[in-house]
Amino acid sequence: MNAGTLYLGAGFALVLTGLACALLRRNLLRMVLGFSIVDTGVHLIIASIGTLTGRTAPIIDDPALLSDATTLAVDATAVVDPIPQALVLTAIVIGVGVTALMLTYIVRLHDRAGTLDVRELRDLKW
Amino acid sequence: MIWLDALVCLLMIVVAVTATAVKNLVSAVIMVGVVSLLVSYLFLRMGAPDVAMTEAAIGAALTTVIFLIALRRTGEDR
Amino acid sequence: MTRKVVTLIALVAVAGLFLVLLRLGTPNELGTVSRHYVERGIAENRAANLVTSVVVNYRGLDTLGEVTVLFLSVTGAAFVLRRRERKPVDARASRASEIVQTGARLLVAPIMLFGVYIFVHGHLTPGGGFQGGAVVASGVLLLLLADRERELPHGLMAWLESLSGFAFIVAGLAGLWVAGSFLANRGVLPLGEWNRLLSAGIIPVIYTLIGLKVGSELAALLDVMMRGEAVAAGHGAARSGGGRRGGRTRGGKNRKKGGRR
Amino acid sequence: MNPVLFIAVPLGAAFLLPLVRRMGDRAARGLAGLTFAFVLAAVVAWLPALGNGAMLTVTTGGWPAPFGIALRFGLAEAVLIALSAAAALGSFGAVSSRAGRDATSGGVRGLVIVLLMVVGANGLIMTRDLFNTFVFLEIVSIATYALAATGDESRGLEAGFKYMFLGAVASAFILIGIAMLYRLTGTLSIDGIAESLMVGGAGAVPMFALGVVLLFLFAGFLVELKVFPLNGPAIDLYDGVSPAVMALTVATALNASVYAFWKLMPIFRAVDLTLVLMVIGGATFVLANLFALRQSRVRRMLGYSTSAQLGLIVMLMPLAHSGDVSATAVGLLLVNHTLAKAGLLWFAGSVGKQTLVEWKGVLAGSPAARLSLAALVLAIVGMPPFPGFWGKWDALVALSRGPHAWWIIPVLAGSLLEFIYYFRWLRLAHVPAEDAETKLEPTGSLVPAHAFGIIVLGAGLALSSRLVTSSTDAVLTLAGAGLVLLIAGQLPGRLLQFLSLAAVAASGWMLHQAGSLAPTSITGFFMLIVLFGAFTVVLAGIGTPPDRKRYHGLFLLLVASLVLLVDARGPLGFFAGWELMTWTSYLLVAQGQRGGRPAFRYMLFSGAAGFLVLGGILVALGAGVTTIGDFAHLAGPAALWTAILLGAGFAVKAASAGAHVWAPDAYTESPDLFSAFLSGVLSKMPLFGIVLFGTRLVAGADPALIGGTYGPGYALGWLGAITAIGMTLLAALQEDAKRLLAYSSVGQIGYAVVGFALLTPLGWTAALYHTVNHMIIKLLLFLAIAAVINRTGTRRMHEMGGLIKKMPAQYIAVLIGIIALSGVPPLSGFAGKWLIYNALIEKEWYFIAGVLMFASVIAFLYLFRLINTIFLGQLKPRHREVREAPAVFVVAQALLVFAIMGLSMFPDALLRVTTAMTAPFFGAAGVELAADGSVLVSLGYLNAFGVMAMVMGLFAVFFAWVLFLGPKTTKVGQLDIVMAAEEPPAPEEIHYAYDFYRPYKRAFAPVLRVSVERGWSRFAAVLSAVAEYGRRFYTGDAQTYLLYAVVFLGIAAVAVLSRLG
Repeated sequence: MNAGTLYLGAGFALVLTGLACALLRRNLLRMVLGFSIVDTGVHLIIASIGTLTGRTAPIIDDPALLSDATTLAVDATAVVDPIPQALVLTAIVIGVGVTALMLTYIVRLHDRAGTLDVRELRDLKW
Repeated sequence: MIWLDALVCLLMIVVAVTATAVKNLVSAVIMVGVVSLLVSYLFLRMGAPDVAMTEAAIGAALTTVIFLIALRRTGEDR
Repeated sequence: MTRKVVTLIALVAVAGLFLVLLRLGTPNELGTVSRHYVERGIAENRAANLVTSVVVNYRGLDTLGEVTVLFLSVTGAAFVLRRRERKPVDARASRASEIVQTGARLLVAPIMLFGVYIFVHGHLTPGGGFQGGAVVASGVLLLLLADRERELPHGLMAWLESLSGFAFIVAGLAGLWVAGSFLANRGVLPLGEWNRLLSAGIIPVIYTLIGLKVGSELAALLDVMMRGEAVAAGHGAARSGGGRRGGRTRGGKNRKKGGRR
Repeated sequence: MNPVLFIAVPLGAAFLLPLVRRMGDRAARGLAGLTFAFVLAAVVAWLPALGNGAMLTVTTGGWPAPFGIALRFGLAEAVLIALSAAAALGSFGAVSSRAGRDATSGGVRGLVIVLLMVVGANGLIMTRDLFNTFVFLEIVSIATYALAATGDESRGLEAGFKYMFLGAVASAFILIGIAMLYRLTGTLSIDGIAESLMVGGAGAVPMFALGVVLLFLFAGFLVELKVFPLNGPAIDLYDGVSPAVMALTVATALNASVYAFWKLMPIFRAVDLTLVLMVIGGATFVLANLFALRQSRVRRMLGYSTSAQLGLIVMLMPLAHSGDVSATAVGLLLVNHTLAKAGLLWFAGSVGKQTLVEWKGVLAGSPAARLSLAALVLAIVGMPPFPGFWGKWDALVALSRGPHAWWIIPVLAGSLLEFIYYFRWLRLAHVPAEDAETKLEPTGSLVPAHAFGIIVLGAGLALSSRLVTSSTDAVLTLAGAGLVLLIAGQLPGRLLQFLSLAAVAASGWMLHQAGSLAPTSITGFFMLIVLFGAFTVVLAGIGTPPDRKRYHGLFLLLVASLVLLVDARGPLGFFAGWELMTWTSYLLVAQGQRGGRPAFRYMLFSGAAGFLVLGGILVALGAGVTTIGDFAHLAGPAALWTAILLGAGFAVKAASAGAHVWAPDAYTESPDLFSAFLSGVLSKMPLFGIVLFGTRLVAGADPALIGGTYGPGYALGWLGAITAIGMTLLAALQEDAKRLLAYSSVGQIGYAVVGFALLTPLGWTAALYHTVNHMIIKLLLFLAIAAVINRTGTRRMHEMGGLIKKMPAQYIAVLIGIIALSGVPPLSGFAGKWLIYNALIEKEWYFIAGVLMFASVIAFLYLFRLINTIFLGQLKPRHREVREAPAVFVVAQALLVFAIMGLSMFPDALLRVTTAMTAPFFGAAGVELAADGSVLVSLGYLNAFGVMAMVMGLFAVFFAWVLFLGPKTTKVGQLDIVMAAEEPPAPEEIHYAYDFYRPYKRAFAPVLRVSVERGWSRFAAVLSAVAEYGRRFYTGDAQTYLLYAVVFLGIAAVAVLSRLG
């Protein structure tokens, strides 16, 4: 087992934990908390895709990492994959946006209905 | 080193599961924040310092704060 | 009961799917696209931080979208809360203790400077607009926590928020104008020398704009989420004597937060 | 110009808007409006250049894909962006009116979110990068979540939260899928991924794992597409959120998601998801339409409808991708849905009524709004000429020719269910003003709804160029004149009728020039029927113009559709004309004072008839037919099923017993003039269908199959016979003159059906003769009754009486009409019935012949009442001032009387035509015509002129005897109640003519009427109960919905992965 697979597995475990929380806990805030765990897990999953054991971060601040100083080419076996990192950055920011909006919704729902139980949130159905 | 990582992963999952089960919502929120911090450590280990910073600042800190605000405003923080 | 059983079965099924994916494992080599970024990235953008290169230039449209999502969430949150009555609820304290306030005031400036440092150096070191912006916002959070009656400089924030976002688009259009491609880097500004502050063409400019934008957005988000209550609490605290107890709660919370950081 | 500006410009405007807001609300609104207008104008200006399939790929960041994110801009993208900008402009317009100005709209924040919604949609439409797809998907989703908080807050919040909760988890699934796809292929470019999955083939990528990856992506996207079983929160969203917002989301978020899914099809193709998508889509289409039946809230109903239509699109998508169905057809369905649904939602939002009951009568006072709503409803149910019709037709034809022909059944079933709730809504909105509980007080502008109605109509008309035939000039003249008259409804009715007459005459001339009026061709024969009927009815209308302002235009549109139908050159032309006829006549029926409910029934049965006909046509098309002539080449089961389905459709449309329940009300409650046309001409159209297709099917059929006594026609024969006798019995029991004629009309069509069912040349000759004869007679009778109703103001016969003195011309008309109809010598009906009996006996269908003869006898019962109750007896005091119908009206009737007399004396003239028409298909002539005009059949001969002379002679003798030798008559004033030997005017119960056939009624009515009606209402109740039970699936619990999604993922995994091994 390499490190990447470990992170991947941990991410899946987080997603499952969060999903269980979102499916089973009746409190709206806890449901969103579950989503938050799912989201964190997904970040871990994405990032783990770019993991390559024994390589450094894709920040080329040392000329030693350059394979050719004139063309500024970098040794492709020296650094980890930057793409998943860029994706996770985006995903994290989007995640916090969604979470914030869900929480404002809950705050407002609580103002109006005075409850945080998802089962009482059933005016619209059928 | 991978054993340390494995340990962190295990700890992270235990904290996450506890967060879903714990009675007190404030503790639950904080635990999720801790999970984020642990994930942030893992990012650092993966060679992703950018992501680690972001996860720590936004995933762990900011998200926890807005959760706490929401808890406060719904009176669930007691 | 049936519901729990069904849920568990469904979760087990999802777990099974995850196991299949886990058996795939993670790759051992860079893919074609990331290999290109790694091998040619410095030459093409002169940004030492390849992630920044990807975020701001190669996948710049994603980042623009990401900034948009944040802007949208904040606007949406304000939109959702727009009808919240400002009723004086309980008499929780609006002020933390004197020490916390003074400390906060002292800390805000360095925190914000640190945030600016992070996003200005986004193309060289880890971190960038999002991380720096978050740090800036945490400074604002500190201010809000220390003195909840404090009105943030909304005018300044609005200008910052709007203009930084607009400037991001203008920078993108500059690329379209010069190089025929939206958000293009090459040709808009000189690329400069690798690993210098003034390098990587328009990337640091854009990342700085992102930092300002994200910082003001996140600050606005915190403001939006806290403000209604802050104002309401302000009404209450002036009249009732219940402030101290609330103050303790508040202080306790701060401690917890502090501990986590 | 670079298409990236469609993202950058609105985004820049959105960023600037909070600042511009400081210059005032007006400035902010102006900026937003200008931005939408800019995008719309730029895209529309670009459209022509993209028409030839040109495709533009632009880079971002300065790097080509896969290193940078590429955007693509082609015709599909341009159309979708145009729709999103137009909807934004429309929603902006709808909210800019006074309703939007209140605090709830959220001011500048609302505008910012709308702008960002457009940004997200445009990006989602154009991007060719998988992760970028996710980012833009999040933008449209979050914009939707945020906008959910408009309108009624607690409902909106609830709906928004549920939608957001499921959407957020769906996004997580999508992200997992994207990450894993990147892991498998090393790229994020959609085209790159698809290529690498395809090139790699089975070896390079582990198929099983790939299946799992795609499932996550797939499940996430299906949530966005609002398909069963993941559509719960989406439907709640429609219920809870302001309709103007939902109109915006339909045209932006929803369309963009659909298109994004479409772009991913090449990736999904790596694992065969065709069956899964078809099952989900088909189930969604049927179930969502079924559940919509039970909705009492208009918005929720529209939500189910959206889900249903999306289901249809999802069902067709994999076929479109594999090329089995043209992608254009699916695109048309999407465009049609967008325009119509956005329009309907704006409409619903502006009217502001929540429940169906509250809608009752709201539009009664505003004809323009009614017309607009009707157009939008017709568009969304896929009626021609709207784009949805063309999309559905192309898709269904393609299905019928491919391996998925059985999937036509759910499509047709769902479409019929869709008819029910949409036209019920329309009916309620049409309830006349006096029953209305509320009046239309729009809370928002109806302009956007009207505009989209016009756009969808224009788009449809542009597509209708496929229908060009030699009669196009005439159709265009009629339709153009119809549209003009619809707009110019305020002009005096007499003038409008005069213009209509001119249009009918002009189109007749054009058809003559085009050679479409040759009477011995099927087309020419029925075209003459249409033109003659239209001409007479409009001529009469100059005398007594209908008071409904939209009547005139609609009537011309109906005539146009009939011309189109009769001149159809292929199955498409026939079906398009048929459906056009259906909805134009539906709207005309609804023009009646109490036409709403009858029109609704009319539409349901006509819709069912239409789908049966379509089913028959599709069976034939699936067997390789392309033109109507090709129907002769059908053989085996295809021929049989075509015949059965077409026959069933035509039987329903002809109101055959069992399906007759729509007819009496529709005939009765229509505008009086239109009733004449309905009975005289429209009821002949199913007969036209029988002739048009029947001749071909007979010509191609095995002679042994149709030659014997008891062939496939025998059942149809009994259906016709039962209709004839049943309707005749019921006609006798009516108090309402129009209803009496209605039953009579339906019964008489039964005779014609029997004639056609014989499948012999004589039977067909007779039936065609009867068709023409019945048209003339029913026109005459209905016109006479219309004149009487117009003058007396009542339809109830016992409230009339003694009108012979006041309206002698009408008396003569009715007298001649009933003699001709009853089939006694000497008038024209005799020849028709004589021929039919001959044909029946020749075929040895003795029982049916007996039934028909019995029916003919009973017909006297009601015919006698018409003349007796209305014209004879005592004049009612209130009718003392009644005058004869206007001269023009009488002229029109004189034409008809003249025709009857001509036909009575020279039936051979018409028989020559009908024989010539049918002979080529049977290879034998039905009758022989002697030089002296005698009609020779195998069992005997008829010389009509001789009969006429003989009867006239006898009558002259009898008349002379009465006049000169009979008892002296006493002249008595009509109001002399003693000498008139009548009860004094009294409550209706003791009027001698009231409930005249009470004893018969007691004997027959329960058997005939009630049981059929009860059968249909039981059917409706069962349907309703199924819908009620089924919709409980949507419990309203956010967690349950999430559970459905997870369970769905599991089931889909089993379904897909089990086939991967």
